Amino acid sequence: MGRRALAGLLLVGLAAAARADVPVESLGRVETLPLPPGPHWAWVGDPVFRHATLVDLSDGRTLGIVNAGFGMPTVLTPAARPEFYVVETHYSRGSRGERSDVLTIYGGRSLAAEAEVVLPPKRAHAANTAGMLALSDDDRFVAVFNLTPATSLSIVDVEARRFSAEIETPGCSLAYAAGPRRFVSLCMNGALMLVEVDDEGREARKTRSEPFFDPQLDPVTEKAARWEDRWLFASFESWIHPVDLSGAAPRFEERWSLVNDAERVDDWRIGGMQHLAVHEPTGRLYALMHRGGPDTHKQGGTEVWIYDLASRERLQRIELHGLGFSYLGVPLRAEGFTGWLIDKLADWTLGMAPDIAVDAIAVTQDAAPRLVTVGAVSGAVASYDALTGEFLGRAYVGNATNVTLSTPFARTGGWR
Amino acid sequence: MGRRALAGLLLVGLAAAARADVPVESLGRVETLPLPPGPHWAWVGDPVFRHATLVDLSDGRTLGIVNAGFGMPTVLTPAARPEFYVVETHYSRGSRGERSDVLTIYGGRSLAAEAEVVLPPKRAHAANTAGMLALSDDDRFVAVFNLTPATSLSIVDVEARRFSAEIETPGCSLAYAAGPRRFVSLCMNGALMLVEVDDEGREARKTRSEPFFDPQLDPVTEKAARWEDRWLFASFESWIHPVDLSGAAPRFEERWSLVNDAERVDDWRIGGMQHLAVHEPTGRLYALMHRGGPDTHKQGGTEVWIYDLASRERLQRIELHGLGFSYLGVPLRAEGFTGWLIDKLADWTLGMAPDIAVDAIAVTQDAAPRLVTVGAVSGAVASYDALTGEFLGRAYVGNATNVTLSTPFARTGGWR
Amino acid sequence: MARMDRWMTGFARSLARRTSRRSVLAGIGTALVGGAAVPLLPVARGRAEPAPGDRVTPSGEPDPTTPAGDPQDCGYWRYCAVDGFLSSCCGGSHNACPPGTQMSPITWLGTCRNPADGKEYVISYNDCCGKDVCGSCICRRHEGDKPVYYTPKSNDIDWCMGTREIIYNSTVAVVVGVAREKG
Amino acid sequence: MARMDRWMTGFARSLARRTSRRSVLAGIGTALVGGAAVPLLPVARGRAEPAPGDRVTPSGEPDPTTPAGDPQDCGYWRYCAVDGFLSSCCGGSHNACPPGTQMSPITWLGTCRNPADGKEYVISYNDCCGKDVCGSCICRRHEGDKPVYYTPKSNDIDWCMGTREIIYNSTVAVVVGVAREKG
Repeated sequence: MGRRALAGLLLVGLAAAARADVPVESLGRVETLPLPPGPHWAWVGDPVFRHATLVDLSDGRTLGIVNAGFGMPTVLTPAARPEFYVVETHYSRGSRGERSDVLTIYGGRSLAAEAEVVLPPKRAHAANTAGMLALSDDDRFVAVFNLTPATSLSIVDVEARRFSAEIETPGCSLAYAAGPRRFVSLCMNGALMLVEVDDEGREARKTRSEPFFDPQLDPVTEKAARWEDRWLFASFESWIHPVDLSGAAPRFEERWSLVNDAERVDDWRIGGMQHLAVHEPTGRLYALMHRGGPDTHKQGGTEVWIYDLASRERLQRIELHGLGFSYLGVPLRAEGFTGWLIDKLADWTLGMAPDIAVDAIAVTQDAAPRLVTVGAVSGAVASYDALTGEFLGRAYVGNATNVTLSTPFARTGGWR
Repeated sequence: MGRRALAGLLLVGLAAAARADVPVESLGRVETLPLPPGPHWAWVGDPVFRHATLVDLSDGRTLGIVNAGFGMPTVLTPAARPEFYVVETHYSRGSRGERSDVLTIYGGRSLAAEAEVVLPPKRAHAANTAGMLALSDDDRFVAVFNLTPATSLSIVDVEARRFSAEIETPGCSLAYAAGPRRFVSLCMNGALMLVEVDDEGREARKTRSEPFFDPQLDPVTEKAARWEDRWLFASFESWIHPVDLSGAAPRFEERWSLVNDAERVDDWRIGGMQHLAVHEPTGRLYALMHRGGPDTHKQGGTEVWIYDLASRERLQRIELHGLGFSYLGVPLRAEGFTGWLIDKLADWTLGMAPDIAVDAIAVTQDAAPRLVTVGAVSGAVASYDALTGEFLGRAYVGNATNVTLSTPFARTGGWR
Repeated sequence: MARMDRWMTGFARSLARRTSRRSVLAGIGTALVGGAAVPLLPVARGRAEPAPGDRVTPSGEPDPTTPAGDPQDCGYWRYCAVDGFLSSCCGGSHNACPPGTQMSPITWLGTCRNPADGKEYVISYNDCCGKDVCGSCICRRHEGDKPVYYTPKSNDIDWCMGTREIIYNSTVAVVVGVAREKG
Repeated sequence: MARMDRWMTGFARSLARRTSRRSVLAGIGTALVGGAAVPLLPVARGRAEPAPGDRVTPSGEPDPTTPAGDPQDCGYWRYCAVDGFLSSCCGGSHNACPPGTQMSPITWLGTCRNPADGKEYVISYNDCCGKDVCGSCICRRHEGDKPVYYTPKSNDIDWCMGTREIIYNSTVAVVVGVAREKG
C-alpha cells in the first residue's frame, strides 16, 4: 500500500519542502479576535453543551466559544475594557462534590480565561436568564443574584478582579444596572430596591420604592430592556411599565399597552425567555409576540412588533421565520428543492407548538442594526434587518440548542 | 382568583388531611433499584449529557442514571457485589483547571456514589469505547487504559476500594479481562501482551505473544466479544480471530470469515462502535454488518448476522429497524398514521448515511435474551428477541444520543 | 407494528398528542435548569365532574388508564403546575425520587383538583437533585407561574438549592394535605 | 400524504447525497470525544489531474470556490484524513486554532494530494484543546484509520493529551512539508 513510518515521512517531507508550491506553515498558531469588534457580534448560549458561542451576524461566522458550567450561559461585555465576563458554577466531580461559583474574565482578544474571581457558592439558578447578573454603568462592578432561598447580591470588582461584598436584598431579587454604582432589584410586592455601592463595592445605600405594579393582578416579567436611563418592564398582559432611573429615586412613568383592544381580544401577548430589545439610536422597541391565553407568558413568539418609544406607536409587525433544524449542532440543510422545502417546513411549523418558536430576541446597536432570534428548537441563529424587518438568513453555530442571547455592545457599540 | 399564601394553604391542607381520599404521603422518599436485578437491564451512555442511563428492556422503563464526566460513559458491573463502576474525568472548572480521574463506586441498590478511587490523570480518551477498561474475572481489579502517549494500565482494587499500581505496557494498548488476575492488551505489531497482577494489584508477570494478525494488512478492531475463555476479535475485512486464553499462553485459533465470497464481493462488512456480542448460553455470535468499501469499519450497521460459534455457521440475518427520532431527549413520536409514518421513516432512512445507522449492539445473557441496538442518531434504544430476531420496540430514555452500550450481567446473569 | 408500542403503554406517551397545551420540543433550556418550583393554582373552580366511581383506585386516585390517573403522563392530576421532568419516568415515582438523587426539602406547594373525588389537594413539588437532567417526560404547565422575584411562585427556579448539589434531575408531586373543598 | 412522502424522499435523498463521503448526522459520539489523530494515507497514487492553472491561488491552493479549495468544507484537500470538527468553522482557520484554545503538540501526520499541483503534502493534524466541543463542520474521513492500539494511526484518539486539558474542541491541518511526488 506504500505506507511509510512517521519518521520516514517527516524526513522526506522536510527534505522536499523547498519544492513545495504550498509553503510550509508553522505549528501552534492560535487565532485571536479582531479589534475593534464587529458591530454585529452576538453571544448565543447553549445549556446542553454548556457554552456560549460568539457569532458575527455580518457573515454568519463563528468567532469562538466560552465554556460556562452548569446553568444558563450568559456573557457580560464591558465597554471600558476588551474583556468578557462569565459567571460559572462547577462541581469538583461534574454533578457532585464541591461547588465552586466563579466569575471568569476572558480576554477580548484572546478569548482565554485570564483571571477568575471566586464567589460565595450561592448564585441563583433558574431557567430565566434576565436580571440574573448585571454590570454597573461604569463597568466597575458586577452584581450576581443569589438565592438560597434568602436573596442577596454578590458584588465583584471586575476592574480590580476581586470579590467585594455580599449585600442582602430581603424580599427583592435580580439585578439591573441603574447608574455608575447602582443596581436595581425587583421586589415581591411590586416595588424596586435600589442598591448603591461605594468605591470598594460595599453597600453604600439601600432604598425601597413604592410598588409600581401589582404582582398578583399583572406581574411584570424579569425580561426588561434598557432604554437610556430607563428600564422598560413588560407585564404578563403586555403592558410596558417604563421606569426612569436617572434621578436619585425612580420615576414610574405611565404604562402603555403593546396591543390594541382588538389584538387583546385575539389573545396576542408577549412571551418567551427574552422578549424585549431596544435599538437606542433610533429609540425603537422590539417585542416578541405570540397568540396565547393567560399563563402563556413563557411561550415563544411568532412575530416581533416594533414600536417608536417616543410616540409609543407601533411601526411594524414582522412575521418571524422558523429557526431551521439542527441535530446536536449539525444543521439539517440541503440544496435545491429539498433545501427550499426544509426552510418552508421550518417557517410553517413555527408556533405550531409552544416550544417550536422564537424564545429570545436581541438587537445590535449600530446604524444598520440586526434583529437576532434564537430558540430551544434549533442550534441556528436567525437575523433580520432591524429597520426594515427583512429576513437575512440563519447561521448555524454548532450548538444543540440556543436559549440565551446577547449583543455584546448593546449600549456602546464597541470597546472604548 | 382565590389564591392563598403558602402558610395559609399549608395549614388548611394539614388541618383537612383527615378528610382526604388520597392519603397524605411522606416527603424525602428516594427510590432504590430492585434486587435481584432484572435480566434485561442495559446501560446506554450519552456523551452529550455525560451520563449513562440504566434501562429495563422488559418494559422500557428508565431505572436511573449515573453521571460520568468528560468522555464516553461506560459502566462496569461486577458479579460478586451489587455495585457499578464508572471511570470519570473532571476538571475543576468544567473544561479547564485541575484534572481529576476517578473510579466511582455506585451502590447497586442506591445508585449513589458510595466511594471513589483517585487515579493518575492519564486515562486515555477516544471515540472508541471497547477495551478502554476491564474488570478482572474475579471481580477484584479494574484496569484502566492510560495514554500520554506512553501506554500503561492503572490497576484499581475495587474490593478494597483503593488504587493499586500503574503497569507500563510499552507498544501495547487497551485491556481485556483474561482470567482471575490477568489482563490482555493488543500490541502494535499484532501480538498480545498478558499482564498478570498479584494480590495487591501490582505487576506479577508480563509476557508478549507472537503476532496473530497483520495490523498493516487487516487489523483486528478493538471491539472484541468474550466467549467463555476466548476473546473473539473481528478484523476490518470481517475475519474472526478467536483467541483462547484458558491457558498460560494464548492459543490462536484458526480465523474464520463472517461473510462468504458473494457477500464479500457485495461489500458486506462489519462496522460500528461495538459490533460483536455473544450469547453464552447458546454459543451464538451477533455481528453488526453494513455494506461499504474499505475504511468503512466505523460505519454503523443495518443488519445483525447471527452465527453458531461451535459450527461457525450463520443462523440468521436480521434486518434492523431504525432507531427512531428524538431531539435532545424528547422522542418525536405520534399516534395513528403519523406515528406509523415516523416509524417507517426511521426504518427507511437507516443506513442511508454512514451515521444514520446502528452503532452498537449488545445481548443479554438470560434464556429469553434481548438483542439491543443504539446509535448516535437517536436517544432511543431498540430491542429484539435475540433468538428469533423479532423486533420488540424502542424505548426512549431521555438521552440526546446513545453511543455506549452494555448489558450489566453479560457473563453472570446477576449479582451473586 | 402493533407490538412496537407495547412497551410504551403508560410510559412517555407521545408528546405530540398534547402539543396544544404543552411541550413537544420542550423548552430544553427551561427543562435543563428550571426546577419544579410550583405556582399555587387557583382553588376556586367550577363544580367538579362526577367522580369516576368504579374506576377509582383504592387509594382515591383516578383511573390509571387515563392521563389524569397515570403518574407517567404530564396530564396526571397532581402535575397541575409542574415544570420539569417527571421523576416517575426517570427511575422514581410520582412521590419518590430516582435512585441516587436527593429530594430537595425546599420547595413550593400547588393546589390540584383530583378528578376522582373532586377535592383540591395540596401538592408539594420537590426537585430530585444531585444527578444531572433526566431528560424523560418533560412536563411544563405554567398555570399560575410568576416571575423569579415572586420566588415562591416561580417555576423557573432551580429548587435544588436545598440539597447538597444544585444539579437538577427531575421532580415529584407529593400529596401533603387537602385544601378547602371550595376556594 | 403524497406530498409528505415526496418531501421525505427528497430530504433523505439529499442526506444520502451529501453523506456518501461525509457525515450529516455525524457520529456525534466520535465527534465529541474523538480527536483528530490522523492516519497516514498512502502516498502511492495514480497520476494527478492537470493542475487547474489560472484558478490556482498564489499560495498554491486549489480554487477556493471548489470544495477541495475551501477550508470550511470537509472536502478541502488537506482534510483527507481528518476526524473531528474543523477549526476553520470554529473561530480558527485551517492552520490556526480558535481563540482561547491551545494547539496540541502531540499529533499525527497525514499525506494528502493537492489537486492544484498534484503533489502529495505532509499534513500535521493538530487538535485544538481546552474549550469544549465546537460542534460546527463535523468532518469524518476514516481512510487509512487503524484501531486504538495502533496509536499513531488511530483517529479515534483524543490527542489533546499534549495540552493542559484533554478537552477537545476542533482540529487544524497544517502543511509541514511535501512528500515524495510518486510513492
